[in-house]
Amino acid sequence: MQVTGTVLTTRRVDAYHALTVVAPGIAERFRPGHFVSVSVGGANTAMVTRRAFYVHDVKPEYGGTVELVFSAGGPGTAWLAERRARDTIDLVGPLGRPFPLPRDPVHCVLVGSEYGSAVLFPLADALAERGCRVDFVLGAASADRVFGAMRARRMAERATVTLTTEDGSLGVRGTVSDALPAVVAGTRADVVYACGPMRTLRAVTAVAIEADIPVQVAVEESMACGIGICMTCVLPVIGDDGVTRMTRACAEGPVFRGERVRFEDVGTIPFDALGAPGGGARHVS
Amino acid sequence: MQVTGTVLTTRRVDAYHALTVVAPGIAERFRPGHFVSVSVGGANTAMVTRRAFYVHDVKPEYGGTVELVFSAGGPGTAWLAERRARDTIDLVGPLGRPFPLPRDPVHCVLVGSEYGSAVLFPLADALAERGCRVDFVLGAASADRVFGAMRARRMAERATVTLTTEDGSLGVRGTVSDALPAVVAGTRADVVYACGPMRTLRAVTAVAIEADIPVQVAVEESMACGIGICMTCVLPVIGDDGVTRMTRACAEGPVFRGERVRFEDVGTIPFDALGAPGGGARHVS
Amino acid sequence: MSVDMRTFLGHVELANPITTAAGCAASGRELAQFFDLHRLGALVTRSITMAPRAGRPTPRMAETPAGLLNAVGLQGPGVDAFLERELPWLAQRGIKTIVSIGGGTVAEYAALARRLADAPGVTAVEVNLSCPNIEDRGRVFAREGGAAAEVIASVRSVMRYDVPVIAKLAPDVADIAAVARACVDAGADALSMINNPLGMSIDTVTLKPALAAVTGGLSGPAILPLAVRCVWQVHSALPGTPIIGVGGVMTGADAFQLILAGACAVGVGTALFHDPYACLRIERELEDLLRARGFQRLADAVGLAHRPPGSAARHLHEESSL
Amino acid sequence: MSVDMRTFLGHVELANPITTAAGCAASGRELAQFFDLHRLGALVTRSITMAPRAGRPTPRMAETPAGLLNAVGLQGPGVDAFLERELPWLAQRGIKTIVSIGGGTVAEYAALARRLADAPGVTAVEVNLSCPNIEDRGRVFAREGGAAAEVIASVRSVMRYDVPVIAKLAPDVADIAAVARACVDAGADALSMINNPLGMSIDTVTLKPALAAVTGGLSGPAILPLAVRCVWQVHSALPGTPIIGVGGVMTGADAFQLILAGACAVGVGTALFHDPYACLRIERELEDLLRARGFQRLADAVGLAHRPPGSAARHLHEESSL
Ligand SMILES: Cc1cc2nc3c(=O)[nH]c(=O)nc-3n(C[C@H](O)[C@H](O)[C@H](O)COP(=O)(O)OP(=O)(O)OC[C@H]3O[C@@H](n4cnc5c(N)ncnc54)[C@H](O)[C@@H]3O)c2cc1C
Ligand SMILES: Cc1cc2nc3c(=O)[nH]c(=O)nc-3n(C[C@H](O)[C@H](O)[C@H](O)COP(=O)(O)OP(=O)(O)OC[C@H]3O[C@@H](n4cnc5c(N)ncnc54)[C@H](O)[C@@H]3O)c2cc1C
Ligand SMILES: Cc1cc2nc3c(=O)[nH]c(=O)nc-3n(C[C@H](O)[C@H](O)[C@H](O)COP(=O)(O)O)c2cc1C
Ligand SMILES: Cc1cc2nc3c(=O)[nH]c(=O)nc-3n(C[C@H](O)[C@H](O)[C@H](O)COP(=O)(O)O)c2cc1C
Ligand code: FES
Ligand code: FES
Repeated sequence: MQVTGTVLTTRRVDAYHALTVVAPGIAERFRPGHFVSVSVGGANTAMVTRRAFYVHDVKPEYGGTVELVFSAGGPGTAWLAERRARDTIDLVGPLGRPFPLPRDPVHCVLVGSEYGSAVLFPLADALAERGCRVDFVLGAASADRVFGAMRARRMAERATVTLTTEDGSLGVRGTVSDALPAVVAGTRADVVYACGPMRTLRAVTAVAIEADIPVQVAVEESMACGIGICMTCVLPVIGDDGVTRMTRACAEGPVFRGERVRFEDVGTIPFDALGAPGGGARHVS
Repeated sequence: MQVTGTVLTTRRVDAYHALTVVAPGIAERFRPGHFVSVSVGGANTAMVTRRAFYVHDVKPEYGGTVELVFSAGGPGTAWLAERRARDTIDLVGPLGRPFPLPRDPVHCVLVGSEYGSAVLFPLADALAERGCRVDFVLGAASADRVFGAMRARRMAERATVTLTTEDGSLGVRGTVSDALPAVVAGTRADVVYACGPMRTLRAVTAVAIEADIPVQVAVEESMACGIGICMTCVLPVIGDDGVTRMTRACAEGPVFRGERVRFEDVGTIPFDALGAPGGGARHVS
Repeated sequence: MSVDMRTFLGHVELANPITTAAGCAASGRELAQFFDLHRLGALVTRSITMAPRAGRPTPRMAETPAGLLNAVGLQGPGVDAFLERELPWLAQRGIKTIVSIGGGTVAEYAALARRLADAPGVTAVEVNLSCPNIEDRGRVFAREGGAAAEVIASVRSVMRYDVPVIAKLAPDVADIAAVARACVDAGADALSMINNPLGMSIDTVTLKPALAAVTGGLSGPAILPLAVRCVWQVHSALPGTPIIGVGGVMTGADAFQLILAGACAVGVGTALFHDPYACLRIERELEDLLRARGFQRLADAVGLAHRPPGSAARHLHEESSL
Repeated sequence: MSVDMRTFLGHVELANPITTAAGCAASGRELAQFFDLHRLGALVTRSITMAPRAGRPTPRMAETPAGLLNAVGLQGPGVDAFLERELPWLAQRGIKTIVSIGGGTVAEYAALARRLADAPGVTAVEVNLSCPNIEDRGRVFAREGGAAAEVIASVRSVMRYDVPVIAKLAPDVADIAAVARACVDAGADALSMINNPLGMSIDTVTLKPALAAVTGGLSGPAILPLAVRCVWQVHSALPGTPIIGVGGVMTGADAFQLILAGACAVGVGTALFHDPYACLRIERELEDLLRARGFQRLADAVGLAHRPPGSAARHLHEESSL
């Protein structure tokens, strides 16, 4: 659904901006892993596409608020970073297929890289509600880009929080996937959930496959629509029938089973994908 | 020159918005009749052209401020109307050729229609400084669109202020040009200055010609650049040599001697204009 | 007072002039989550191809000033799956459906048309001529009147007489009216324009093309003035031919421009990516504009800018800006 | 560390790659009030015609999303007045001046070239091919390779060998590389692209075309992706020919896109209307970008996106977005 939300608060969290927006309809329908798309630039802007953001937090205040966490890079996120309390922003959401939740109280490791960590907290809450044990591995290039360390520590009373930075400025030097095998082994994890850049998800998936446990990854692909109609956000994913299809990250994802995503082929059309040029199917261009 | 000016105050004046902007360089060089062009829409806007505005007032505060008075119509002026104190706006100016001032302390009638009246006040100050008598004829469609009546009354202690509205809601029912002949006769005016829509300037010029006194008009043409390089703001004006040229309102104007402007031919290329198709000159399209 | 918004493509009546643009509404189901598709004048499908197509590699999109570049590459399920799963879903619901088709040879277009000829629920066929002709070194059909006409003739000869064939034209030509005329002479019942002009963007950080496919189609508000001009020129040349105006329509006023230029229906593409409800909003805004200007029927506004009220038809140089 | 910004059009050296775009700097004096014209790579004049021209009626401009439509109609003083008053002013100051010319017949272009042949201060001649050919029912020269080539050949034959002749191309064609090749074969030393694609806007209040001339040329950021694509295609086809990239350049990054696509110089038009200092700013931004990416010479960046570092030349479908 489309909602004109009022900004309630804005704050800086290390390298990130956090925006809490009153958006009752979206908050109500939200499940962990959902994302929203935001119209940027205001009236008469030259920016025609929305920007996608994971929902970090949902609170019941004012009928329902959602919090977005983002880093200001290009012009759209820069515009969003300038929003102030009482400004309105136009949201569409909740979008995508959320994380599937286990029925049983299993052991879960949640792996987040950079702002990808943001999406893990509502997931952790939902898992905890089901009696799951939740351990965190959070990382980034540098300390100021590791998101949610404090909150993770607060949540994970009976569990562990592992932090990694590539420059060693916080926690273990290295990446989340470097640290993951030990955490999986140490916590006797039953499942891994991960969000972050594609290369992180690829490495995390490899760790989970190695440990022979399922892994759910929330991916990020350039999206022009976020609602499944533009076909720009595709990546090669293996279906239940074993066939690889160019699959929409927004509509069929953003959450996929890690081992189904052909990470090494992202950015290509694998020769054996359904409808690949030369792959049995005739092609017109 | 180009100046990033800080908005000092914003206010509503009946149907108009008034914006005072700190712009020292422009204020310093300003002469009555100058205009400025304002970049609208902010970063990443889809609006590529500046908007032109007459300078209503110049004050020495903060090194020099300029005041613009405008009606919010299209998207650019709507954006400008949303500016608040402390916002910055990007101005280029002062632009155009200002009103020529008489050397002697003559009798002047200043005629303004709608926001066109705004430009007359700095002119009136300059004329008063030279000992000229300044009478006003200010008009608009309705009372809320007559700009500057109070200020004119305050200035014109020893002179007259005539107000006109087409709906009769203030002053005399009719247009400024309807009221002008009586004022010209009554004040024994030596010169008329006018600003307003083209049809007003045409009628005012006719009155001045009839009264056999000079008239200076400040025109308004759609402008893409305001600095003489795009050639979009032209109107047919008769030169000193008697030849009609398509003349730039921004660079050669906006102030012209009324009788030199071929008002009835605005929006056309008069057949006898220099370089007119068929007018002696070969044309390529 | 409500405005009569009905419009006609040949003898097919649409309840209102606003359609989706080809390739911008996936299978229809995605948008159905947001609104009732019956409220569309018609749904135009993505361009259906014979075989399933995986499309182009990513990145497939890049934002440009007031525009969007895309290189999706006609990703789609192929005609079999379309006829099995997508079209019946639309047909069962009675949603007016214009099926877009794309091919690499004249024969492929004809074969597609044959597959559609007996399928229930095909309101009209739109022929996407912006496909490379693999028998002519990849030259796009729409860029050459002769090739475009051949495709249209072959499709027209196969389709039932009561299913209009719409030729979708591209702006990257020297004389769009000539291509349009060739298509109409070959049997096109209506025209749709414009498809995306070819554009490109280079990433100044990686120093490489922003799209994996290097070039892509430009869409969005940036191209509205090109669409208005193309519709104007073609309506001037072929005043009797119905035109679906497409390109950069974000508001009712944009749609109104295309209608005043000569379109009797208006396709909405990129706007849907920004606003899933765009078609409904635009339809409402258009109706409001028409009402405010005293129109009782949409039809009275079609092409009206060619005949300004109170003046004789104008003869103007239209070929050059210079 | 400063970047070597020099560039060459044939054997003419420009101190930096940023020029004004034809018709966007009037006589030069207007901009001289804002900055020293010597800081331009070159000043490109408006298109000079044989006779004085009054141009088109107003309104001559309309704003569009991220764009501007203009229909000025080559208003200008004619070649006599140009040679008497405008060129000497520039020549005396030693400002590198590329003179643009426009005509209605091949003979008129040739006559203009003859008038320029002996004039001092002509750095190069740019042939504006977006003029209607009055001998071919007003068809614009740039839309037909043969007509364009004829003009170029006639101008080339008249100009001194050391004055480069630049063909200015329009994007409204099916195959810009073919037109470019025809011009180069006819003797063009360099190419400039793109001139304005033809667009149109309709005023939805008056229900009439927004421009008195009905259609007009589209410029500004909206057309940058078309310009990048045209430069890319032509540089692919003719890698040895210098190209002045023009169209929608507002920032150094925009200019950098055109350079990576294959332009060795960049013209700035509409940006000047918004920012009189645009050329200087863009030059500075471009130099900063080049420096930040480790370039020591502008020349090393020209066309670089065709040869991405660390990969073999790519062979990609470029003809279609689909
Ligand atoms: C499902 C999903 C969830 C996301 N969640 C977050 C989040 O919680 N916090 C956060 O900081 N970022 C998130 N992103 C990335 C975010 O969408 C981009 O950083 C943002 O769109 C960039 O916009 P820009 O104006 O700064 O950059 P620009 O480069 O100007 O963007 C231009 C265009 O490219 C698209 N684009 C560019 N980079 C990306 C990207 N990395 N991913 C997707 N589209 C991109 C934009 O949507 C826009 O259409 C998410 C992306 C996806 C797909
Ligand atoms: C020398 C001069 C002085 C002016 N002074 C004032 C003033 O003091 N107060 C005031 O309210 N208005 C003034 N105007 C008119 C003002 O420039 C327009 O109202 C304004 O540009 C419209 O912008 P918009 O975004 O609201 O409309 P839009 O219709 O979106 O404008 C689109 C484009 O058309 C141009 N345009 C549209 N209408 C006009 C117009 N009437 N005149 C010139 N260009 C136009 C705009 O500059 C813009 O490029 C002046 C115009 C000129 C030429
Ligand atoms: C992502 C995308 C996919 C498209 N796919 C098709 C297609 O399959 N067939 C077709 O004829 N046009 C296709 N188009 C072109 C649109 O139908 C439309 O002509 C063009 O985008 C201009 O309209 P817009 O600016 O409203 O998007 C596509 C456009 C986009 C943006
Ligand atoms: C107002 C205006 C006048 C122009 N006059 C000419 C001209 O005389 N000759 C020419 O070759 N191009 C002319 N052009 C085209 C520009 O040189 C340039 O090719 C085009 O505008 C694209 O660049 P831009 O987006 O930077 O403006 C003109 C463009 C504009 C906007
Ligand atoms: S973003 Fe449009 S289909 Fe996924
Ligand atoms: S506004 Fe550009 S020349 Fe006057």
